[in-house]
Amino acid sequence: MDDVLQIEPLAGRRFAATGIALEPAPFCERFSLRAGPEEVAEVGKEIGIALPVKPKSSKTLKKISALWLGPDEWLIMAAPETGLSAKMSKLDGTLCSAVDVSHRNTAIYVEGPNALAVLNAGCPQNLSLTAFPKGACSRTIIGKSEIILLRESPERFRVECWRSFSDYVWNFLVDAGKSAQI
Amino acid sequence: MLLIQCPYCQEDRPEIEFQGAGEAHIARPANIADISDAEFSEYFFIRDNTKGIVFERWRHTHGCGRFFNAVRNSISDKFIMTYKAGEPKPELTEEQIKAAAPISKKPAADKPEPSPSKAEKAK
Amino acid sequence: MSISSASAGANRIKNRGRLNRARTISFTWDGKSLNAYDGDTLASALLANGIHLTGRSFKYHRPRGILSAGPEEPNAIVDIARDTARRQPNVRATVQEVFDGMQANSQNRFPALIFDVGAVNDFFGPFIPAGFYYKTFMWPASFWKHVYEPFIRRAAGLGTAPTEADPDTYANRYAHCDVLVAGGGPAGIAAALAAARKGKSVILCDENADFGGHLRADIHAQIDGQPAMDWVASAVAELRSLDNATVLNRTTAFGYYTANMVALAERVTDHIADPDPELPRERLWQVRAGTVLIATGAIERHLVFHGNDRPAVMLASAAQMFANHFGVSIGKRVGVYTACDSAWQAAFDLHEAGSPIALIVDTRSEVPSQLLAKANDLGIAVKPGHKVTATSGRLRISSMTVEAENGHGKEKTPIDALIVSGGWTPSVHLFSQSRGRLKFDADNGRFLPDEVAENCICIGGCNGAMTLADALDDAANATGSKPANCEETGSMVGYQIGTSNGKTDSAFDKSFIDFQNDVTAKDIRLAVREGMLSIEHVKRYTTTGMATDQGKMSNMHGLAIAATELGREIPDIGLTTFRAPYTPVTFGTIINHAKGKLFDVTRTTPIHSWAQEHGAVFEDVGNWKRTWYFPKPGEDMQAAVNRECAATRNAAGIFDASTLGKIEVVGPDAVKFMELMYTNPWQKLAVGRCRYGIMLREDGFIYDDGVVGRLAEDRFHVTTTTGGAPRVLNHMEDYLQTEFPDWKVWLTSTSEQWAVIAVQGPKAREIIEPFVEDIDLDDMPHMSIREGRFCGVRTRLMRVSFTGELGFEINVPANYGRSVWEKIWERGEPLGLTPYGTEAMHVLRAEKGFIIVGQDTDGTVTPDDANLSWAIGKKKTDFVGIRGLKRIDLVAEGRRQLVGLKTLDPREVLEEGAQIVEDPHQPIPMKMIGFVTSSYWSENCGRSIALALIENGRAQMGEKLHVPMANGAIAVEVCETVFIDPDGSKLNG
Amino acid sequence: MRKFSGFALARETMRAHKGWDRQWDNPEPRAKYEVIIIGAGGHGLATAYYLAKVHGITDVAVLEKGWLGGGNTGRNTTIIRSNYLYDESAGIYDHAIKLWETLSQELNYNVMFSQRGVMMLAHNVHDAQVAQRHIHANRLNGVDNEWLDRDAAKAYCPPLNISSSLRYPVMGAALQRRGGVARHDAVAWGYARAASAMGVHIIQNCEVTGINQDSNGQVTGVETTRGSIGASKVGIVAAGHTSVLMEMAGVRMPLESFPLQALVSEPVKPCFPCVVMSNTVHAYISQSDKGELVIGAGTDQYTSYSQTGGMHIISHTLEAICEMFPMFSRMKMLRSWGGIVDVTPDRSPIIAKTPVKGLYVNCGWGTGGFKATPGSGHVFAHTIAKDEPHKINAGYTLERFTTGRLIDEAAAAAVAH
Repeated sequence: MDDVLQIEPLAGRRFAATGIALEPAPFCERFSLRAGPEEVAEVGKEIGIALPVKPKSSKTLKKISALWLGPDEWLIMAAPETGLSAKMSKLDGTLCSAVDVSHRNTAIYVEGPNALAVLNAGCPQNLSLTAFPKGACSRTIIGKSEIILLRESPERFRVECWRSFSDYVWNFLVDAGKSAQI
Repeated sequence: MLLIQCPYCQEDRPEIEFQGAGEAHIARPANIADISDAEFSEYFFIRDNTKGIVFERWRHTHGCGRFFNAVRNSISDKFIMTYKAGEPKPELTEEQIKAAAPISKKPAADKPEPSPSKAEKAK
Repeated sequence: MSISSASAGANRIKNRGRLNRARTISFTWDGKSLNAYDGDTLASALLANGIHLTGRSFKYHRPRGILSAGPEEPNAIVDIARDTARRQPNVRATVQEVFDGMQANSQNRFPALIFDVGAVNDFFGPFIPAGFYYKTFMWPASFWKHVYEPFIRRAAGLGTAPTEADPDTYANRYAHCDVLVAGGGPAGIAAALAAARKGKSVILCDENADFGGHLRADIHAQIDGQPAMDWVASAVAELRSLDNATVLNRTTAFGYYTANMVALAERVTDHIADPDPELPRERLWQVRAGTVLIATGAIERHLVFHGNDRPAVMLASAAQMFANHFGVSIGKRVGVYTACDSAWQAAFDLHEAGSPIALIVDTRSEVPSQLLAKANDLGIAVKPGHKVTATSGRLRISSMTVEAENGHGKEKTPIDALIVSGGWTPSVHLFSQSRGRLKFDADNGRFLPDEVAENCICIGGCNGAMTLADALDDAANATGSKPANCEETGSMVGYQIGTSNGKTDSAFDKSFIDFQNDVTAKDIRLAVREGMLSIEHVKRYTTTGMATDQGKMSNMHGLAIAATELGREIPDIGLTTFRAPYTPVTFGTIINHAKGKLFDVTRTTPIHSWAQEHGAVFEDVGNWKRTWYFPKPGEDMQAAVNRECAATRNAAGIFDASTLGKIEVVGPDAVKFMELMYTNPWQKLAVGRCRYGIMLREDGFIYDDGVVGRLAEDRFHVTTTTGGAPRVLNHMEDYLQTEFPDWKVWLTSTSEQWAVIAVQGPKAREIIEPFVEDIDLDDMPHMSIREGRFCGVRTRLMRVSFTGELGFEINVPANYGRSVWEKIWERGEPLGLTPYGTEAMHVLRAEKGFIIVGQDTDGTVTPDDANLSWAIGKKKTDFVGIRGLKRIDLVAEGRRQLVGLKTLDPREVLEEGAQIVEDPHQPIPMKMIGFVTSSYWSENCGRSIALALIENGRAQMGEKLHVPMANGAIAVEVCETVFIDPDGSKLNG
Repeated sequence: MRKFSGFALARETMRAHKGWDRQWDNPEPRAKYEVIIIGAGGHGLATAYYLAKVHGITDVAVLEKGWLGGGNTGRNTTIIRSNYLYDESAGIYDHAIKLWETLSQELNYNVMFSQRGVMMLAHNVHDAQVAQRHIHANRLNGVDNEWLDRDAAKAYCPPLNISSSLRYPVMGAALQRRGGVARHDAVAWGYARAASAMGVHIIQNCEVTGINQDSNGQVTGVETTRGSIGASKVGIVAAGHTSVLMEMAGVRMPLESFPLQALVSEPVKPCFPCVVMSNTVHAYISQSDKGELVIGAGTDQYTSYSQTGGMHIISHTLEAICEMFPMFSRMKMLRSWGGIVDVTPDRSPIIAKTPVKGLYVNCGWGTGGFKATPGSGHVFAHTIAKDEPHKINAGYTLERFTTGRLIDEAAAAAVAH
């Protein structure tokens, strides 16, 4: 049944205004990974990426990203061709929890010189480069939705959210994008 | 909007990332099935509700997701410290308590209300 | 210099003012077309056109003019419109900038500003002192609602609320900085520049269009060897050029909140004739600052004397601002009444700008000699140690009566404007909002910042600086820099508060303290006489300081008069509390983005679009949109639901259950954790099997329910109610993290990972069978779960039923949800498959007596009340709620228990929420023994069915009870909760 | 007590209103009273008034740490209604409404009770079910409450946005026509004046610092910033500060104190005829006689005695206001403030005797105490005078948190499925 299509919640949307462009990120595989401090090293070894243990930090290796979300929680993401699922299945015997959340989340790229202003229309965190440098990531809020924010470069952010919130988050970013010019 | 130091994220974060979770250091009785109605009421309903130093729980719901404890002055709303869940109730130093104390709002020392006769005379 | 006859008003002063006169702007005032210059406020434009009368006061409808040149304005409160929808009442004319096409109108007058029938209140003024309404309008009682209150309401209020939806947009910005400087006068600018030069991140804001604060009214001051306003311009330009500085004009710091959060309101387009429609009208800034430098300056006060409110009575500093900044003359024969040095300089400036000063009256008998000398040089008459005791002029002041302090030498001087100064009140509003403590400076009659509660420093006028040099010193001290050099001529020395001159004891006294609310000195005295000993009582009784200007000019006077009357010192009485906002803030700004579709999140499932395309009607459940029913053309809700229910029982129905909460519980202690969180026993649940779980709160009441499947020894697929998903997860995390942190189990929300398609009915298996791979349906009993593939997609297939029919819930990864649904639909439609919504789901489950948490339970229902005792693990020694359940009242006789109800007339459908009684003929209040929780027409039963919670319900099977309605009672019979297939044979299809 | 009337006003006008007396006395505290009431808010003053008026007990002192009426009485949005679900609630709130209806005349003080109707909006099926349950129960309890469909709701409150394109469209509303608003300060002042005239001492700037008991645990009086004051009966009616005061008598309470904020807009001409509440989108609004829109916001999520709260709480309520009434987006917030509300686990008050003999408590009104003021004072006075509850407050005990017999209005409106 290869005609069973995947439909991404924000498929086909685009937005650009002065200093800002929004774009849905392509589908990727995602796992919510939970492990205690004793198991972190072993878990990292199994999936081939040392898990970041510093708050608000992320690590990307061989196209697999690991985002620190909490002291025992990471979001592991990779493009479908990376074979992340296979790597994660190696964790079956390890004392940890790996749950596939590929379809739970979707993501939006927010890019441009006004990216910070657009995000700060609804995100109360300090997103200056000193407080939130490249590679920083955090679960936080935008408007009335929870998001995970990852700074890929000074002017490019990835905004992850749950799929049913994505329409709201997109609309919020568009509204903020229109009004961000000072 | 309060600014709350998350002991797990090791950073001050805005209140809207958090959920308040009530008074801290109220342990669920290990033998809960056997306690009396009065003890259950004490555990589940009765609260210190202190005016002054409060020990309270927060959850960094829209952050690291962790529950943790905080010490705050409930008059000034200033935090003295936060610490991880499971850590013992901290001893506070004089300085810590003083730093979070509210300042008196009154511009001058309290004086009693004059009696009517005195006020009348002053006219 | 002389007054020019420029096109933008006859009262423009030649070669004076900083406005660009190259272009004129056209606007209307009460329908009349007038001209102004770019940069004019409405106030300066009206004055330029010779208009002083701008409004009517709140209570007495007295004619009032422009009193100030800033946000403290109590009188010139007008209505500004761009078009019918973009209309704003209660705008301060002294702040609103004029733009081309602006429609400005006066308020609180009928039929016209110059002739207002409400002014009859002025005549009745003596009858209606402070608080009069508490003393009358009580008889006859019914008159309050129909006569008195409507009358009072009509008379009160200022402008008229908009009547159309606001078409404008608003924006928000959270910002962080090392230093926030609130106020762009000399102190604020100097401090911002010093901090920014040191590399700090700085935000500087000022409420006016132009930076400079009082320097804008000054044409003499020099800073760093250049005219002060040139220094301002270059400093602001430098700040704007720095990456680490943000400079915001037209931006008011209005609220100081906990932990150095300061709220700013930026007016983005209200001054623009033709704004870019994408631009927000206003922007809220929520700034979290390391340090806040409060540089909010000081506000000049008026003086209190009989008739001090006539149009063309104006603050001296305002007149100076109009002359020097706007190039507008306020009169041709100007009186001066002051207690402060600064008004003298204002008088000199006016005099030199072509507004001859008739007389300077100073309350002080000793005035600095250089001021007297300068007056003498200019040929201005002066009267130190005198006071103004009365004025005349109906729509504009025409004279003032002056007498000596001892009452001698009474003399009337004709004037066409009067400038006044009672000294300066430091603007400690923000500081006070930060909960800092104030101290009283008795020498200068003012409150000053004392101890700080937040990390802030007050600098300049709000900190008591009386000269430019003091202000610049403050800025330097606060930033650890060297102060700028300055030369100046002004000082703010001298004050008077509280004294009132004129008919102070007369009922006809018109010595106003609070202009907008028409509070006079005698009102304050009356309040004290009536026992209002606290300043808060005085404020509330007289309403002084409660108008839209929040008493910026009046508070000190009110306080001082009350103190005198009470025989106490001012600091003993204390100030009333300063509350945010500093100036009124538009609701739209505060809510900014959160309107329209951003008012709240709308959550939809992956199958939502299919339902939309098939005519679904949706209902709101929390943030979710759920399909309520699928009407076919011509069908009403009942017809659609009847059809959906029948089809599901007779063939099969398909239902989108994606909104159900799902939590994956994983880890070696998973089963231990499940034992704790749910009442049921879990140890023996085999892998691959499901169980209906009940979750309680610790108090023993039902909190949530759902089907739980065991995927592996250490992995559970837990479902929750739709609305309960977030709180259930939070509840679980709470116990896990804080009570049992050592348990090796983790919780992950998978609510949105899986789209859930329920296929229910006798043909369910036939419909889904061809799609199922790697799962043996023959080996799938009721209440089982399998992992495999469906339509080639990974699935968690559950055989469960909320309808009592043979049923499956097909979980597939959400992005495949719609495609899989369509595949099932394609195959099922010819077999009679019918999509159904939540309403049919409710009916189908009620026919089987299944509860819905939140409908058949309400937070006060125990498992036993809901006939669910069987779901409690009898051998368990602990679960959340185990103790709460045993409390006296929860095990008492007479609790309400869930039962079924049948109306004696099978066609009658009860109303949900209807109450149940034993005797429908008893008097009110009736003894209610329960209520209807669920009630439907059941097409499958061919009659109505209902569920109800009734006292001792289970013991009343077959009893006849009554449901009293407004038009008579309905008789009902208590019955079992299961209406269809009581032995469950259909489940096994 | 000098009688207030239009004639008296006219007479005083002739002499510049010089003849008005103090509305209440400002006495020095005596060494001993029969009853001490702690807290001179509406409930405390009403208690003192009814002690004197109904029970003839005039040897009463009302002690107030600040100025009378300065707590939640002067900080609330003054909504008055009685369309509660449970018999206990309907009992006390409707008792209060009946007293409200004649209060101005009884006190000879115009408290401006305005029965303009309280309309509670329903936005979804669940809301409508809850509203119907209330309406049916109210009818059988003799409390007026009626269902309005969407168009009738609009007709009753013309500014209401009933567009079906709203995020949470209005499905209808429950209307209590006898509900309304009153002038909060006048309630405190009116009771104070009437109580004072009967000999009750109202002692302001007098903070209670201790509660004295004899060796049998019987209350003997209080310690205050103005010295010891004796009494064998002490009633605590101190809203947010109940826990603090009860702690002085060694009683721990099932209470938490939260900041509750409210705000007013600038005054405008009459544009809003009734009171509208929506529990679903969190909007509570009416227009004062002065012309201000009076808007209630929610509580903050943490306990606090600071009388301030976060701006996001205010923003949340204004979002709902602008959604329901989009023309108000251009209105301006003039003033916002905070109060301290003490909340019980079931959100219903405690009006009862305590484990300490001679000590009585009236607390836990949460966000809705103003409406009950006369009824609360009336039954609390009875409880103190007779040392047993009135039948109306018999269920509002402290013990219910042990037995589990809660009066849980909030749970009954539980968020559904």
